[in-house]
Amino acid sequence: MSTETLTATHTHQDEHAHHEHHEPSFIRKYVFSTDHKMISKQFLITGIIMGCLGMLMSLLFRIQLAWPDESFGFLESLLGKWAKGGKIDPNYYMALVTIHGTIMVFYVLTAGLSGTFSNLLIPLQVGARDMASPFMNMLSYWFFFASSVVLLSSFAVETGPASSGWTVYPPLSALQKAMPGSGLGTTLWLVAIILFIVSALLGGINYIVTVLNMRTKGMSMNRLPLTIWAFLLTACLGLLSFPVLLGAGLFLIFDRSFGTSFYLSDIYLNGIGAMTNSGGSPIMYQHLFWFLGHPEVYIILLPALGITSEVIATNARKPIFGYSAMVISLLSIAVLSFIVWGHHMFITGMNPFLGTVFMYVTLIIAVPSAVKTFNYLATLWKGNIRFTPAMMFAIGLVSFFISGGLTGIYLGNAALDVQLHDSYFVVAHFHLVMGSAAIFGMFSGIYHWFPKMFGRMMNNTLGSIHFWLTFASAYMVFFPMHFMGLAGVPRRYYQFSLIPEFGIWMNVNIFITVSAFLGGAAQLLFLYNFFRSIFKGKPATQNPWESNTLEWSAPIKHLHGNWPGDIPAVYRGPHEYSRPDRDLDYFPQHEVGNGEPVHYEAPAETQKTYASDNKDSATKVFFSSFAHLFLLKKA
Amino acid sequence: MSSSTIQNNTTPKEFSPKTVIIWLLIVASTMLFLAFCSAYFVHQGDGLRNNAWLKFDLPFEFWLSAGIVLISSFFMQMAYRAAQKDDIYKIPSLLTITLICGIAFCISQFYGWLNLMDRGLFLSNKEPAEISASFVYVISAAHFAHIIGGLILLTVGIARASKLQIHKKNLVFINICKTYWHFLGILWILLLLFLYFA
Amino acid sequence: MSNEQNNPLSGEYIPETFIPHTESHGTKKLWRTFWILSFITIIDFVIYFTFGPSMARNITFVAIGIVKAILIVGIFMHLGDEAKFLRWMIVLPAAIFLSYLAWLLLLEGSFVSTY
Amino acid sequence: MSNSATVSTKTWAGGRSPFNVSYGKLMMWVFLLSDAFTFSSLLVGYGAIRFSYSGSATPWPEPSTVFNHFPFAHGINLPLLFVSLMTFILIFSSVTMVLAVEAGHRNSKAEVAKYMVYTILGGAAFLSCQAWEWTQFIHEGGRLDSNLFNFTNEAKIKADHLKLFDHVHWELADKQPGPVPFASLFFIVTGFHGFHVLSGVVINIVIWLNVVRGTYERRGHYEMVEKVGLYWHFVDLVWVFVFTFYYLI
Repeated sequence: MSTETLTATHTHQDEHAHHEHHEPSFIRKYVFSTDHKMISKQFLITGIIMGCLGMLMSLLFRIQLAWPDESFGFLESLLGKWAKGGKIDPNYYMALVTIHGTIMVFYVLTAGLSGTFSNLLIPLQVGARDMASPFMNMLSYWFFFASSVVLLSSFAVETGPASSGWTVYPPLSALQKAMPGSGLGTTLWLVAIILFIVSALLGGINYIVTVLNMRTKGMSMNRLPLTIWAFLLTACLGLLSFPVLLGAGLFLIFDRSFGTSFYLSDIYLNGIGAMTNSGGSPIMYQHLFWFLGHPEVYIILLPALGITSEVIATNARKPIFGYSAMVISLLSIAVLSFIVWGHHMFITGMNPFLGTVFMYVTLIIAVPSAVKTFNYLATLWKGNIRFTPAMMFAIGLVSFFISGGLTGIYLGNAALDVQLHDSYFVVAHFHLVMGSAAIFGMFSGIYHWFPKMFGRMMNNTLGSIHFWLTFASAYMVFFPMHFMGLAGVPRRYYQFSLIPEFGIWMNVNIFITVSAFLGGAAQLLFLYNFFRSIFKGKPATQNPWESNTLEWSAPIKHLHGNWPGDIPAVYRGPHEYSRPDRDLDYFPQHEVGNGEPVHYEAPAETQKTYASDNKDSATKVFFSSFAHLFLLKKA
Repeated sequence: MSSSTIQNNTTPKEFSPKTVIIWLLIVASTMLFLAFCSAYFVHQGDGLRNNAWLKFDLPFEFWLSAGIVLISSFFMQMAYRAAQKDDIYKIPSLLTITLICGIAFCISQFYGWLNLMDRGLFLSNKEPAEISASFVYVISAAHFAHIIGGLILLTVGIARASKLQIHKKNLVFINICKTYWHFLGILWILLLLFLYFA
Repeated sequence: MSNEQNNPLSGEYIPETFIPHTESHGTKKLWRTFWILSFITIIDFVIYFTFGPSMARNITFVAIGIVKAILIVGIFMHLGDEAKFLRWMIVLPAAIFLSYLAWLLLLEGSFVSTY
Repeated sequence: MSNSATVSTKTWAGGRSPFNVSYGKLMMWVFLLSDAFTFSSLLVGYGAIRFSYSGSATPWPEPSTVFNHFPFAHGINLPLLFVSLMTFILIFSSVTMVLAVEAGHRNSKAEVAKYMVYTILGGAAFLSCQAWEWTQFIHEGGRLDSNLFNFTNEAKIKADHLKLFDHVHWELADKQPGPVPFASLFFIVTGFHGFHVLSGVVINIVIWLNVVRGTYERRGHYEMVEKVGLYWHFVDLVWVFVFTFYYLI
């Protein structure tokens, strides 16, 4: 750890840099690539495709909600037998809701968001040649791909995809004949999710180990960009919560296919009679599911928050306000997310004592969330703000995080939840705080790191239009839902025109659907901008946003191994913008500075304890102290 | 290992930021208990006007606890003195005795609540007059929660003292322990007197 | 410190952190752990057949199980010899979150039995 | 924000592993942590179901009345003896594994190979024991989807054939069946553990082949043995808890 060893290592790095790589074949380079940058692009493009599909599904069921009694010819030509006479089949409606949720939660906002940016940024921002295990990284993508294929293939099944909601609660999911989607569709759903869990674990192990073990020289934990902190904690969350879903899924598979009764008991079925199962409890599934499900919410949100921190600091040209407060709030959100799952289950009939526990711990989450929000605002305060599309989306995230987060405090109250549970209030809450906010974080990241990924710039004007349309339409879609929910409109209902009491909401539903189509159209703009810019965008400079972090020190053209020479060492934190002693308003982490020599700080002498000549163990001191006290022993 | 490094590296830092934090905490929890006491007065005023205020004897266990807490404060002070005099090999045992006294205090409080319950006084009562009992529960439980924090602090203190990290030149932690523990003792006695006389 | 392990691309490399020890750690400690583990397992049986089923007995079994786990993880898996942070990184999440999950789900289970 | 460009070389300052372990070993640890959560979800689910049977009309069976058989000792009541044998086998294979790791530290190829063979044999023996126990359990009436303990043989055959409702079972056996989850949880928990042992044995065989072929000798270190060793001990660790929760409590 002395100066000599540090310098001695350079030789090996140089050897590597000059080592001739023969150009890999097309398949090795683009398909079964082990390069983290390519894998991140694969994740991103798969995520975008899945996102488009998820959004299309939402538009389909929004049509049904807005005009429940009318028929549309194009639906029949689009969906065939599932929209006979131009009206979506009720079972298919449920399937659309289910798969929309699954795709958005797992495939877009988990794999698409954290998979893309963890892969792209972790090695580049911590200064590593690649992930700890590039091979496992590749497997992670291909498990994800297989999982997507299996999930989508359930649309080709005669009885339709899984349709018991994205949480696939038993008994709807455990009884093969409960509804059409409960058959093969749910089986495929479970297979897809287990493949997804494998992918998430392979990825998560890689991310954690890369961040902990492979940081470049000088990249101490308090110099990590906040993105990396967020990805690290996200990976930890996934690593500890997905296995529990695996256990829950295993029980569910056995219940479905092998006649066990973990989640089933002798419930009475209309027309069939009492079931033969005994002893299980569906609430147990909900416990196990939400032990994953709640951390999953933060798996979605934390990367978006990390990206936002980075983008806001860069584009406000200010250090992020309260770096350590940001890290601590991320940490405490991560820890708290594991102990609050039961607030999804207040009205399931679980032990009321649990409800009390969960309510209190849930409300504590408001504290770190508020810390983050205030720090974002304080960073923006008096900043020299550059309104790039990435910045606008980041500010949009803060807005959604506030407006959606506040309703979370209402829903966290067990008493209020009795009224609000399973109503459109919940839909509005989670679509704002984890749907829109996380999607905005994802867009922000795409706009910000597009030059890094593809070496070209995206069109800023189109980006701004995309932002404003999406921002407005998101609020127009989700804000009215609060009022519907407060009035008691339940979610996942197929046809509100059958319930006269809900007739007053018909116009609101039409408004929401029209806004949703507006939002959908805005995404076409994004798709055009994205795919056009990959090939025809303006070529990017090496550091287009004048950012400090390490990834911009790598060449524009992607290299296997990221940096041509040595990995740059890091001399300062990631947010040193607008330093008064500098001409430029940024100071990259790897730049040595005003010509002063690099000084390797030797490890400090270990602190001498007062009685360091004492060789006794603490236990021994502890016990002998009693002898000393009773004067049996002289010091 | 030489004495010179000790003198150079460790300077007495008795008034460290951590001490300020503990004082702030003390102020904050004093405010909490003041709030309880004023709420008590308000309710008592209402209750006495409507003849709905139950007077009852405090359980004798609470007075026992007061005695225990006095004893523990004495040992705490001894531990602090030992640290001041650099009698470092006595600190762990003295702190342990303090801790045991603290645990005994907790047990005694627990029996005090059982005593109240035996007399049919519960945390939530149907009779409006019995709100005085609820107050006794809430106030003693809030104090109990503070004691738990103190016990954790003491455990850390014992661990540090066993590693010989508490000594004449490093009194910060034991100072914190001492301040907080004495505060808890005084607080309990004051609360008890308040409940007795009010 | 070498940066070699930062470089997974360079085929065969020796991580600098894995330096083969020339001296033996000694197998005595390992065998002793084995005998302790076996002995504790026998104690399990003795307790099982001497005391009737009770909550105290169950707690004893769990406590003994935890002792066994500590022995296996600490000595066989050498977690006791790893860096302090790694030790806590592995032990703490499991200890905290799993005991919380177990606590609440067992409460839930006994609640199911009462309604 | 110091003015001098300083590169620290402290533990967490980057450029080195803060724990002094290679990334591969750290990955194994992290994986084991997550695998521990999988097993715990199964065991906690078991616990919740079992607690929901407290005070029920069909009490949870005493383990010693169910697992009281031993090979070649037909009809003799030997409670929990066989499972104790399995436990000892697993502990023994664990100690041989750690001896192989220790030999790896000394770069002693022959010893590593020898101890790994012992470990593989121990794993295989454990799996065979489990297979025998499963067979015995099924023979006695344990089924994944029902609990046919106390049933006469004809009744068992009939029930298996007809897949009858549970209350019909009662009439057939003239006895009340035990809780169904007792049997299904046994198969799933021990089955998932057995699956881990099986994969551990397969991985061990692969690594052993590499040891014998001298791959690690050429590489200069036996870290791979250490990594599979971690996995193997983890399997043992899980068994400790399965044993405690399923057989003892």
